[in-house]
Amino acid sequence: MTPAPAWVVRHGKLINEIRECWSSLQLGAVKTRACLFGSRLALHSIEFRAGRIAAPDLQQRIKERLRTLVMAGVSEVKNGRREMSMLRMKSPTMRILAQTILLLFWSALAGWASEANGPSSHGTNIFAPESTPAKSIADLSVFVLAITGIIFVVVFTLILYALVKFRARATDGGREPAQVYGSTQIELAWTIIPILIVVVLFLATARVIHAVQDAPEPAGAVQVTAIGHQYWWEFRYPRLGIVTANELHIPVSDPGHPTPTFLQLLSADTDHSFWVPELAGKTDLIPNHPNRMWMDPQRTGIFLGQCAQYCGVQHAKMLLHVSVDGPEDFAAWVRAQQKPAVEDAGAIAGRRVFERNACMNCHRVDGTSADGHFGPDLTHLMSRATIAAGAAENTHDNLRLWIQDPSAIKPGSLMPAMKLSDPDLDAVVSYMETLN
Amino acid sequence: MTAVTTSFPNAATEWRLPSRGKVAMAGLIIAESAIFTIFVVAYLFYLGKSIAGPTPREVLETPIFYTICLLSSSLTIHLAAKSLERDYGRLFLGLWLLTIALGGLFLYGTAQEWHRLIYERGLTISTNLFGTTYYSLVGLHAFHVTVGLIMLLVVAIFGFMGRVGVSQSDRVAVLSMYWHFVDAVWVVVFTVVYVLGR
Amino acid sequence: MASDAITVPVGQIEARPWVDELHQWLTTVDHKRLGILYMFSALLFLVIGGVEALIIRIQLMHSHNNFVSPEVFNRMFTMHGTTMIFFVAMPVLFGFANYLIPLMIGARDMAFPRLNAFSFWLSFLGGLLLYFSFLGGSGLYGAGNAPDVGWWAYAPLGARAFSPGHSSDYWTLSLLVSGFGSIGTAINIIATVLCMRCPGMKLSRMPLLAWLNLVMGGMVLIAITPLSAAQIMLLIDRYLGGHFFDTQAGGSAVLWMHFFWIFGHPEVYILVIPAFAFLSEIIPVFSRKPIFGYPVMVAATVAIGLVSTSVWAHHMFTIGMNSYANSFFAITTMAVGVPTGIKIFNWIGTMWGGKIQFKVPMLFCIGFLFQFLIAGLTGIIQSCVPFDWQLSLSYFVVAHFHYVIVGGILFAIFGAFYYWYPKMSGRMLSERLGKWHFWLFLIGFHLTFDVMHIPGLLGMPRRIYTYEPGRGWDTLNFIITIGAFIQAIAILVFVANLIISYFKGARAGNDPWDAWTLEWSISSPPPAYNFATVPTVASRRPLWDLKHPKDPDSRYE
Amino acid sequence: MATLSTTEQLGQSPRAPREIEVPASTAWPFLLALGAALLFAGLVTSASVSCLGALLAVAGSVGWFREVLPREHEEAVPVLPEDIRLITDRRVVERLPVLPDQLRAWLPVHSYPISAGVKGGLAGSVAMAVLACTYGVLKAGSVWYPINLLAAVAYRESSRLGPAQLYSFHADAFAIAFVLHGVVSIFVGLLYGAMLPMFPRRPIVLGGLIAPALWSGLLYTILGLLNPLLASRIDWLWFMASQVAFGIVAGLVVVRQPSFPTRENVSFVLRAGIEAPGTMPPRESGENH
Repeated sequence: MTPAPAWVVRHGKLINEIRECWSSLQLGAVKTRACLFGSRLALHSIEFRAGRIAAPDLQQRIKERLRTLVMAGVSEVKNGRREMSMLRMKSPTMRILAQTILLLFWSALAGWASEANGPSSHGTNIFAPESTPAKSIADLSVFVLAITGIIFVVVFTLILYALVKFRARATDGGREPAQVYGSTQIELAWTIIPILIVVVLFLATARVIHAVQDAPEPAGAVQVTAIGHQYWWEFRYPRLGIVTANELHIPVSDPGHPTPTFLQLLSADTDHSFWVPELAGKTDLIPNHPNRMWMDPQRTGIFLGQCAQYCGVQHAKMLLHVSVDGPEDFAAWVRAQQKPAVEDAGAIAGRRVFERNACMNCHRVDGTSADGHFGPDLTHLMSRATIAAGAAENTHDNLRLWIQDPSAIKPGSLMPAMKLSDPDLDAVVSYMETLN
Repeated sequence: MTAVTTSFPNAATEWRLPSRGKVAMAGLIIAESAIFTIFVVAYLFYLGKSIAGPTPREVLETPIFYTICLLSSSLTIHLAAKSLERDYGRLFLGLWLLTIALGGLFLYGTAQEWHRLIYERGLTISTNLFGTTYYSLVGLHAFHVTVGLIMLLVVAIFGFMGRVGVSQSDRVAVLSMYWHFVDAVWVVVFTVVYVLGR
Repeated sequence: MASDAITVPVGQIEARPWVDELHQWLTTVDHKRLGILYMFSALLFLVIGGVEALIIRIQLMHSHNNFVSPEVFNRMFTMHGTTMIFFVAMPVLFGFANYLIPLMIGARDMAFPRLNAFSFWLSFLGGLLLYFSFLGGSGLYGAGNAPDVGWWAYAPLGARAFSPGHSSDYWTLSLLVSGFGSIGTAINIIATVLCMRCPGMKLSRMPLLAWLNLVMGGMVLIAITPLSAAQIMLLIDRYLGGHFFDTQAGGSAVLWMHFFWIFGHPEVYILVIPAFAFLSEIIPVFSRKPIFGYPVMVAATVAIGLVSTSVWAHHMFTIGMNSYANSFFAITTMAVGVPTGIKIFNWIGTMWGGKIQFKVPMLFCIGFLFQFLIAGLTGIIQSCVPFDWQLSLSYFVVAHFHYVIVGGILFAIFGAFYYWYPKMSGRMLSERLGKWHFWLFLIGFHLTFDVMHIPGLLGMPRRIYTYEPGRGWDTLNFIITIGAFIQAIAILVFVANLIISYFKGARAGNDPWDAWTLEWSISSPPPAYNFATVPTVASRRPLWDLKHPKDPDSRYE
Repeated sequence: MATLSTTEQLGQSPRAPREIEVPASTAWPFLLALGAALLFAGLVTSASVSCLGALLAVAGSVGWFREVLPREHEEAVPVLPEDIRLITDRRVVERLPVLPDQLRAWLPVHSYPISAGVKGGLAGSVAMAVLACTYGVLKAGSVWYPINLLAAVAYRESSRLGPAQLYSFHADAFAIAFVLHGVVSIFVGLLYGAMLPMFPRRPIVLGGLIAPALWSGLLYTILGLLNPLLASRIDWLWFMASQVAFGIVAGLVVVRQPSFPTRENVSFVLRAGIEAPGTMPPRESGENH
């Protein structure tokens, strides 16, 4: 496979085009990669995401363009396969092997495509950093990968050379090779060279450790206290008097006037870990052991992440959602969050149900008797796009299902099934829907 | 081809290897030291971190007498092992019993202290972090003393039956290594709990 | 009586009723039989742990899969990790150590044959106790639960408050029990190597396998015991109401992490050093040269042993240690790479200028070299603390340590099976099936664990039972699952090879590989007493001296 | 083909005994292990299991005790005749061309003692420091300028120094730069000592040209990450010159050291370059020949 076949080159161009198209959508690079595989499933998920774009005509246009692009990709892959099979594989083993290689090649290409994806990415790729800590980590990573890559190539070649050059041959005629015991010189050499490499690596590492970890907190920084609970996140803004859950809103940081966000990390129960790969490395939330981390995203958008430290049954669905807002958007969001809960006369029945049942033991709604702290604060529930720590979208049906039977969405969640009668359930859901 | 009949030169005129009993006991002692190290580290780490009382300063009394008992038992067991090597059977038995008595006295001291702490001071293993770490560390040591005493007793019984002679002196020496270790650990535990910890 | 028995050829066992046979195995104190028992129990648990791995992989095959519930998934990865480390890797390595060390140093048995039996049974019963949790987990018979707190059971998840019932107790107790067994075996190995060598077998003439296992034994003594101590503390917490790891009463979750990894990191070296030992025996024989730089190999092993006791916190770079602690553990971790690199280079030096024969044992060793190289480099990558803030707890780490344990240690173990099976059974393993096994496993391995690095780079955390679609993880996970199944097929080929060759394999003779260490100087399988007369050696390769009487090694050492 | 018997070859005495005592099989260790396991299992099942376990453990201990005391219980196993073949088809062993009379070898045949590398490294470090300081005086007017720059590799405070402070003396920066320079120089000197015998004809080319070029090239690519301060102010010409000075001086010093043959496995003291009389015991010819 030394010279890349023509179809691979063509396909590469196609990838670029798809990527650009997606940049305009500001959706994840991961989609691009999904397209690469030409899978129908990916197409569905693209359509699903595109469905969430506001303007219908734009949506339609993008959809169409993507569809043609993806279809072109699929046919490219098919053509490619045909080309490959024309290489006249002699045995099925060889064919399987070739396909395996092809598959690996694709995944490598895919990894590269998403790595190179640059400014439009909102996925969880650690090579698409959007904030200073993540960027300095990515820079260091490239450096370390280069050094280890060189070591790999050198040693790999040495082994391969030894295997080929010194293989036993039929012409050896039962002779033993010369018996060499060792060589102090060369052993000294391959002790010292690694030591020097280690020194270089260490100096580079220590520099970045210090830069990220010991960064001083500027006066204008936004302070957030993030508290890990079993399977959801609580965010408190002590200076702004805001309490919210699961979806962290932070301001974008202009390099000219940096407004970084400093997080104080606490845990209410077990260990968790805060990880939004494109904004910063992960830091654990450990009971009795407050931690600190910071980020200064330089682009607006929604960044994904999730709990990285195993914390119990539903560790998988403890998703994180960081919304980086422009200065005005952030100020507006802060104002909205600081308001007390909306009192809607139409939903008074639902509010009664809420206050009569166990809901109020765990949840808090500002201005009512509900003042629990075990579950998320619901005062501005409707301002959040998802419920159950990102496990489901915040829609009427999902809310209803969640209250009725949480395990249908998130088995093992600590929210109990409320077993409400249908009218009560409807009333509570419509009450929830007023809490914006 | 012909049969080759060269044999090795006599490489080892004198081939001496360490005693496996002593090597094994040394291994066990290393392993036990690691266990004790972890407990000591936990004790030191949690010093002064208890949320509620009582604190070590309030309740602990330094067991000087019992410490002297335990440490001097190291001497007696050493002399006992030496006298067995030289085949002084009666002297061995006497010193051996003295060792048991001293060890027993130490254990009694620990029991008495625990009794006082539990019933007079209300400090149990679940009271606070100090209680947890204190009873664990001292208890772990007391457990080792107990195991040692049981083994010493077994030897004593066999001694009375006249079955412990010079031929067993290696085994007795290995046992005495264990007892020395238990004593040495007490020095550490004592320093940590009664000196540094207060 | 003696004259009757003397006519019975070695290796042929009289037909006995199976109860007799079983009694023989239960009461044996023979190091060879115990070694085989260790390997059998390891293979049994390997299959069980493998099935758990497959369940994990099926569940993760695509997003939002519902093959198993999250509870079951969590039990599976906990049990898979615990089983593979404590009841597969350690027993099989102890088994080889048990079987080979006395044969290689010219001893008739281990230093303490009965302690040996005791240690094996403790370890094995510990494993049974762990698996009994499936039946008796919550303390209520018939409604059991296996542990589900992960193989490191971080506090406070392992405390009563978050893990009610008895499932975590099973984990604690079984590791405690088998840990005592491991300590017994380690003491035995050390005493055997130091005190049972045949005349002339100075420390500087010992086969490297004996040397490396000596270091391994020493590491077990200082690494397994902190785990046992921590388990005792956890039991005190769970049964007596102690507060060691009770964060509500001021206890520290971080202390548990430290205690666990003070054990956990050296554990990796406890597993990999015997694997190094296999390579150091197999590569010279199939390269037809002595090991390159014997003293340096010993020194490097000891150095690894020493340095590896001060690197544990590199598993904890994300817990918020201060920058000095992070830097310290970064440099010590990188430093381990130096002696490890020396070993890899010395194996290359051994092959350099040799006449390499590509028999199956050697194939597995070559696989080890390549994969361990990559594993080492990804290890260096993760020792760069900031990079590790991204990689830690992600699938990249999962790929990395499977690269070490499967790509490294397991490959070495397979090589050892192919190399020493003739000695143990008197029959050769089939080369043809062996090559199938090797290539299938190699392909499956790379398909699984090469690809597994990528989801880690794309932000996929470990230990999640499901994931959202559209994160770009689906296809990769699908490929990983396919690879896992190919590996499973390869293991089946291996087991089939073990069984078929036992009955139909070619007769091995005492020295099928034209090797140089003492175990090949006695019949296969060896008689109960190993050596009719205790041998005397004058060099590191006593059989070379015998085979080349005009040019013995002893003249040069 | 010859068939050899191990009894003749490996043993001191050609006569093997007819019977050999091996430790007797015993069930007590198993019983003790079972007891101990049950003792613990009782914690998660019921107290009665623990009681049974304790009982078994005591029985096992007593049984085991009686098994080994006063004498270990052994049983005699008859010695079986073995058919042992210890021969090789590969009877010819190739020789290294450099050592036709030797079967085993340590390579290279001649080598410098380790101390030669250390000496070379120290000499080179002085040469390099002199050149670097000359540069400091000539270009920046201060000896301390290059030292402060070097210290910034590892020292946070130095990297924060303002332009004016860079030219004055800082004791801490000096200490760090001194140690750093010394340690790295010794290591590189060692490397030269190790590598030079492998390129026997042109030691100076390696030390004076190839190695500095490689080293500078490597540093050029990574300096920005390693030492941003130095990277922003470096004068590559002078930098290369100092590297070459180091290489040539170190190479010359190493080459001028006496080398010794590695044919015999030389003792550590000799390799370390300690040549006091009596440090090398004469080889015991009786043992190995």
